[in-house]
Amino acid sequence: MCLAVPAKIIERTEFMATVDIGGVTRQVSMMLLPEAAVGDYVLIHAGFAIQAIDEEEAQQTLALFKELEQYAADN
Amino acid sequence: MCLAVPAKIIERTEFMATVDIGGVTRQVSMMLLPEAAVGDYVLIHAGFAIQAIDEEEAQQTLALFKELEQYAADN
Amino acid sequence: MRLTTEETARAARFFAEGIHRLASRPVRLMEVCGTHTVSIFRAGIRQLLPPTVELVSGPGCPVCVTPNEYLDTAIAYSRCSDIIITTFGDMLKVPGSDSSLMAEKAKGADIRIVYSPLESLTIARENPNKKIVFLAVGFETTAPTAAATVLQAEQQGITNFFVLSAHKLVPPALKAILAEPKTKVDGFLLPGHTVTISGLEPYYFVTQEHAIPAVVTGFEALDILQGVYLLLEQISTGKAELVNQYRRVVKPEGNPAARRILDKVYQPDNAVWRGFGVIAGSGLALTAVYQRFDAKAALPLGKVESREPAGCRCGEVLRGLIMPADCPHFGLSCTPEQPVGACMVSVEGACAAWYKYGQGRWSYA
Amino acid sequence: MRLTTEETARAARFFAEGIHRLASRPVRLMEVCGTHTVSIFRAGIRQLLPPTVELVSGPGCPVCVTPNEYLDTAIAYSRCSDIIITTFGDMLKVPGSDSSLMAEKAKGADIRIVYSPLESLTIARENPNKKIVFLAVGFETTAPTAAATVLQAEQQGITNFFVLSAHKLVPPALKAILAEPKTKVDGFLLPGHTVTISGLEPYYFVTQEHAIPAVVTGFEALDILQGVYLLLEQISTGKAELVNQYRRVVKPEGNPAARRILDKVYQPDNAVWRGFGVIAGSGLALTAVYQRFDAKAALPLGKVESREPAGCRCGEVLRGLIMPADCPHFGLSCTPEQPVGACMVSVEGACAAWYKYGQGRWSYA
Amino acid sequence: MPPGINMGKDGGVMHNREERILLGHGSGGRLSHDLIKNIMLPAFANSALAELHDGARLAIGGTQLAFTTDSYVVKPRFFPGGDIGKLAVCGTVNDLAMCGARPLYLSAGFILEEGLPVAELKHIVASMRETALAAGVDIVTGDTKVVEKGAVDGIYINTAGIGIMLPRVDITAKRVKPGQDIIVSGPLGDHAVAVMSERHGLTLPERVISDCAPLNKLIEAMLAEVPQIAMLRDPTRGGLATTLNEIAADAGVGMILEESLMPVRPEVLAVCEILGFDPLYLANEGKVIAIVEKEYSEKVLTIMKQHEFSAAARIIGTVTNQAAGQVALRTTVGGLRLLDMLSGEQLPRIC
Amino acid sequence: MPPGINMGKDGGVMHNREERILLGHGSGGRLSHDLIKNIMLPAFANSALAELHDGARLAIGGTQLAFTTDSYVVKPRFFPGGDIGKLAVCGTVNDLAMCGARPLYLSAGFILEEGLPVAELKHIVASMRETALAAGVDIVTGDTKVVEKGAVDGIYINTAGIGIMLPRVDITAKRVKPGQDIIVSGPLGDHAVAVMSERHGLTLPERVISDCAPLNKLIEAMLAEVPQIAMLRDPTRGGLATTLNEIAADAGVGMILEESLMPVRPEVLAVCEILGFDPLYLANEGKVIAIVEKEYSEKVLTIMKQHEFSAAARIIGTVTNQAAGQVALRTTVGGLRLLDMLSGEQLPRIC
Ligand code: SF4
Ligand code: SF4
Ligand SMILES: [Mg+2]
Ligand SMILES: [Mg+2]
Ligand SMILES: [Mg+2]
Ligand SMILES: [Mg+2]
Ligand SMILES: [Mg+2]
Ligand SMILES: [Mg+2]
Ligand SMILES: [Mg+2]
Ligand SMILES: [Mg+2]
Ligand SMILES: [Mg+2]
Ligand SMILES: [Mg+2]
Repeated sequence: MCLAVPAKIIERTEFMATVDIGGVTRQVSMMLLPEAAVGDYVLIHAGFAIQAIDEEEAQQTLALFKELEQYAADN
Repeated sequence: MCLAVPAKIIERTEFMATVDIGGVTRQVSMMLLPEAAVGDYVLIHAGFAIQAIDEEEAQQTLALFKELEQYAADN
Repeated sequence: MRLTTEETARAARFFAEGIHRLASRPVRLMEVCGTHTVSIFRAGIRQLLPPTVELVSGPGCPVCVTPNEYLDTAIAYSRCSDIIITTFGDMLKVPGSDSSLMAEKAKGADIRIVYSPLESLTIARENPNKKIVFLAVGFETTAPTAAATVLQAEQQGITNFFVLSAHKLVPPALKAILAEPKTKVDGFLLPGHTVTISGLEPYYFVTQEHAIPAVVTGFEALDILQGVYLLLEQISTGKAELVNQYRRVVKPEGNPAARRILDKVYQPDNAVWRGFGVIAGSGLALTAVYQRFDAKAALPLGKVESREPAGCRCGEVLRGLIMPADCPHFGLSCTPEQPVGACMVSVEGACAAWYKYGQGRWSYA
Repeated sequence: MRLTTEETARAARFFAEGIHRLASRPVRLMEVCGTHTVSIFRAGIRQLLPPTVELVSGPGCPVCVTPNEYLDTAIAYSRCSDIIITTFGDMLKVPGSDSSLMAEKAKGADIRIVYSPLESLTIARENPNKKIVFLAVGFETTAPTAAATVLQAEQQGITNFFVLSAHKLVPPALKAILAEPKTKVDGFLLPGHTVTISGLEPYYFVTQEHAIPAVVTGFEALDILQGVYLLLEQISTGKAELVNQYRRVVKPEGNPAARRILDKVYQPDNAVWRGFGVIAGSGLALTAVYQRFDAKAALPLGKVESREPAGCRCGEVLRGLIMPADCPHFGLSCTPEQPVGACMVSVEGACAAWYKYGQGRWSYA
Repeated sequence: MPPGINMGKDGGVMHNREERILLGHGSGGRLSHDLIKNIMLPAFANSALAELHDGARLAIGGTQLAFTTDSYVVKPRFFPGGDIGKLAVCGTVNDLAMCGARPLYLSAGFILEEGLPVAELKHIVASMRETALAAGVDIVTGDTKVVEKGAVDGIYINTAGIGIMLPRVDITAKRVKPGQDIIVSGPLGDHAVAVMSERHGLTLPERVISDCAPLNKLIEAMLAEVPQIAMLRDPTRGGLATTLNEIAADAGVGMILEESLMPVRPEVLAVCEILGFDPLYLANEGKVIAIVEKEYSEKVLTIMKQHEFSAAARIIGTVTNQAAGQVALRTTVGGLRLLDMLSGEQLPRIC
Repeated sequence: MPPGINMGKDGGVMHNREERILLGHGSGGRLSHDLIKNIMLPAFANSALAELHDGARLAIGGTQLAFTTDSYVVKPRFFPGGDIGKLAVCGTVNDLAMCGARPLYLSAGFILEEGLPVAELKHIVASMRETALAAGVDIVTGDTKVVEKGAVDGIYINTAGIGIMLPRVDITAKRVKPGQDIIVSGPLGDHAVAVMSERHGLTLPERVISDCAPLNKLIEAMLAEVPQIAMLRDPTRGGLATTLNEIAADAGVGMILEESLMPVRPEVLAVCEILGFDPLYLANEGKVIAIVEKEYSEKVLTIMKQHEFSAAARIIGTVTNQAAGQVALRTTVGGLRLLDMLSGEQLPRIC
């Protein structure tokens, strides 16, 4: 339905940003996400940043998966 | 200056003719030589018939060359 | 921080075991989104589930639900010598009534694949004597990118850029599915990326009006396994709540900035969905102010004759009423190389995914 | 009736022997026409002549006498994306001030080689959005074909066909040659094909005003040998008459129908000849009625900067003042692959013919 | 039959009623195979061609030879890690090596577009020279055609190659048997990503370049030590998945690969996620798949790891006796998925 | 140095300051030679290539082989007397035969334009099959690439070929010596005229068709009876005149041809007169030039006249010890003219 990939903003102008996606860089439009700043993680779709990624939530999800993994390993 | 080849008219409409040039046929414009008829020999240049070839003169030239040839052979 | 392969495998095992434990009675879960369909197959998630848990694909493949009339119109435009079509790669192979964009391209049509709609504007500037028609397909996630592109075109004074809109909205389609008496769905994996834009609000009707549990889900294998797990948890406890599994991306309010741009350029419209017919308010049309960017208005075509492929059961597949393998064409007279319906061509098409990833062909050891 | 090879050889021998007999003192004969130049080399006629008979090339190579300014204008048109150039193949390789049509074609210019100017009209019809500029070069023989094409364009209502005229007339150039004190010509082989159109009348000044014998000559090897023979006959008897060797084609009155068409479309104009400068009344310009087909008037260009190649002695070659091998560039810094002047590129160019057919390189056994 | 749909059997392709060649016919996937099977094989019927190897194995006057050809049409013609000239030598050298031959001689056929800068041609020819030197082959015969502006896109190169078969080896799909290990020489997809990234506005870090390399010396070292190697193939167009499908079909075996062992660089994965591609279908130009009895695989890996072009070689799966002709991938989360042949080309997509 | 003129030494071409490839670089004439001499030979330096024969002569494992390649870009791809497929087989078969080899195996590399009708491809492939059968060669390896619409003009084909050297023969320019006879197998220019006439609005009678034919059986018959033949060459691009110039230069000899003996059909002559071409520079695709000691020429002619593709074979001149590297034509009227190499391509002209 909608492929989208996480990316880190490494440079920004008013409308555009250079983002890093797993080591690959690309220019994307920031029109749909005007507030995001250099260093932020954002989701990219069709050449646009469409949402900021919540670092804390991301870490929590990972932590949860790790914990579960621990749980599975223990049982 | 001006390559031109002799051709025989094998078909004619008001403005165009099909000519035979040593076995090869082509469409040429008759605008510059409106009078020529099927069977006539004409000179072709840049896709136009530009002059009628005088068969009698042509034969005479050939005959002359043949004669000279004879003359040279005799001497 | 990243998970190692082992950590991933073990977390997956945890969810799989939990799902087995919870799946005491048969359930039918619908993954609304085609990207979920593909992820499920690519990760081989079906093999981790008990036979009681059936995953059924929904209408979330924009290419699949686009009716032939749209494709035929795009093809008709592509045949005009002064028109350049820009399109996402997704559309190329999809059959219209009697051609496809790929076949037209092979015959000489100027059709350019773009990754972003913005590339259309560069092409428009480089080809001032041509008209650029962008095939604007996609759901809530993609429509704002097309809207932003229209605003850019306006701002840059580009007058040879046009949009052929087939954008669609997911909630009205879900409503249509739920209104169908034959529908049997016990839970929804909701499409994480459309909700990223729309926010949760438009989806509460699923849990509140229909009392069916729903989980907004991400696209990694573990996201999906967790989504299934969370659905089964609700089902086994008789709950019907809207849960957000994909919190790292999906905010309850969605992306209001994107919605403002969308609302500036587009307004809701009725739209035809393949297999559904017209669904009220499920499409997007350019607003009066941006009418001049509307290909259909600005570049009128003669009547385009369209018909849907006879015998194709895409419609039922898209509505979750049958599985692809239930179609008598599947894998026989319908394959990705010789497709009958759009669902066999689109990478996200349910039939294509079932075929490519071996459902019905691969005997799992 | 055709001559056998043997008959031809023996007739040639007759003329050759006659020429040897008549050529008691050194004479310089000018073959005005480039087609004669090429025929002379291709038939190896020079080897049949005694050292006392020198053949010198004249200005009858339309490509050679066309100045760089014309080529540079054609090149400037070829660089316009909405212009298609149609041209005889002769023009392609000729260097302008710093490019050639061939180099422009390699860079992407749309340049089409035509055999007949009429093909330009087909191209014009097939490319209604383009402007077709036909490079109208050539002497009296060719100019009527371009004029007839203009009339056809008018009749067919074609509005995207234009002519860039560099047509030239032979008699004014001959007058210029004869007006030059350094000129030393004892007899003229006159160009059979231009006279085919113009008739004999415009050439009587050669014999009557300058008392130099002249023979209108055909293009077969035997025609040329006979032409030389007929000149020597006159020279040896002190005559200066206009003789028509090419009677099978050339009628005294020429082709009045062709001249009528020519006069309808073109009017005499001053023209620049490479090596000569302006020769009054030696060119052809479109008449007021057909002005709209004139590329220069209809498709104005910015100033075209032109210069002639430094060190090239084409001008003197074309006026019969030096032989190609007298030019210090000849065969060294100037070859057909790396030409300095137009005379080294045109198939009928004197320098090209001397080079290609081995003058100065081949040691005749 | 639904109206407007071509159900024709011979190479019929989607909505292609007038039956025209599509890009997919050159993708190395199923359409390519149909074209070869339905048009080329019946016409040119002979036993050497029917092997459908990377090259033909021939006996001439008592000498065992391998013979192969490829045309190179890569766009852009200069890309990170190489150019069309380097590719034209590597590709043919590698195909000969995959037959179990030592490449000796190449031909080079150039088709040039009028207007091509001579400097580019020189650069490309210099690359060919360098690569031929590195591979130890001679370019002994050639041809150059020039076509009108617009009749070709800059420069295409064909190379054909002759090699002499190495002693004691028999590289053929028929020797692929259940239980054998499947080895790949390094990360997948580098070439495809290096070639296509710029076209899609993606900038790769400098270290990510095409893997384009001549593998003949590596292969010869492997075969010198382990002549028992059953099968070799370079996973070019269509990628690993398509190549293994071909082998599985020819050998009548199944294969199971491990996703967790699949070597793919993070940048390549990123490009795939952005454009919606699958790295297992991306072209490689300096990789080899080796299939070998388990008892020899450690020895093969040891040799491979000593060689610069295969330092990251690893076992990625095994040949099975299940589901003959099919290739499966065991996923990281423990699932199993079919790895089909490529169908049409991969196109960048948003969903 | 005059402004705007490129006097550069390496492949420099007329007013081509940015040094771009011109059509003339592919004409087979002097620009082609400069390109090969200045760019290809120095890069690929090796003794087999340096021979500049129609193919390379190689020894592999004790077997004497010939190896050659050509790309075929003919337009139109269907022409009176053949098509691009027939040409692609004949051309390479003939080049092998000219080396004194028996052609055995061909490769075929197709570059197809997206949108090419499959029916055309089938027709072309069927021609290749038929011609290969007639020539007795197998097409044993191949490759198919498909490029985007507009990136190639329909279809181009490369073939490379391997042959085994015939015993007791040594076909090489170095054996061309003064006093030898120059034989040509039949009328000149048929192929070029068949291919180009339509493009110029000229209609040929049905009997005038391309001479495109595989000559290997003829050549083998000639060499079986007269292994002493010094030199063979097919006068393709650049025609008879250019081919003889190459041989004369390589052999360091002169040549004198007789215009009266030059076989040219009247229709071919007519086309030449119309367009301003010289038939001695037109391409042939089924003709051979044989150079042989006078004592053997009758025997060679006898064999040739028995063969369908050379029934009109005749002696057209002799090798001389004068003017080394140059070729002259004694004209019908008794003059002598230099036959230079082709310079650039021949373009239709009006003067
Ligand atoms: S298998 Fe083919 S025909 Fe059947 S529903 Fe799917 S797309 Fe339609
Ligand atoms: S040889 Fe060259 S430089 Fe000299 S006159 Fe002739 S064209 Fe000019
Ligand atoms: Mg291979
Ligand atoms: Mg190959
Ligand atoms: Mg290969
Ligand atoms: Mg060649
Ligand atoms: Mg091009
Ligand atoms: Mg040859
Ligand atoms: Mg060859
Ligand atoms: Mg050849
Ligand atoms: Mg190949
Ligand atoms: Mg094309």
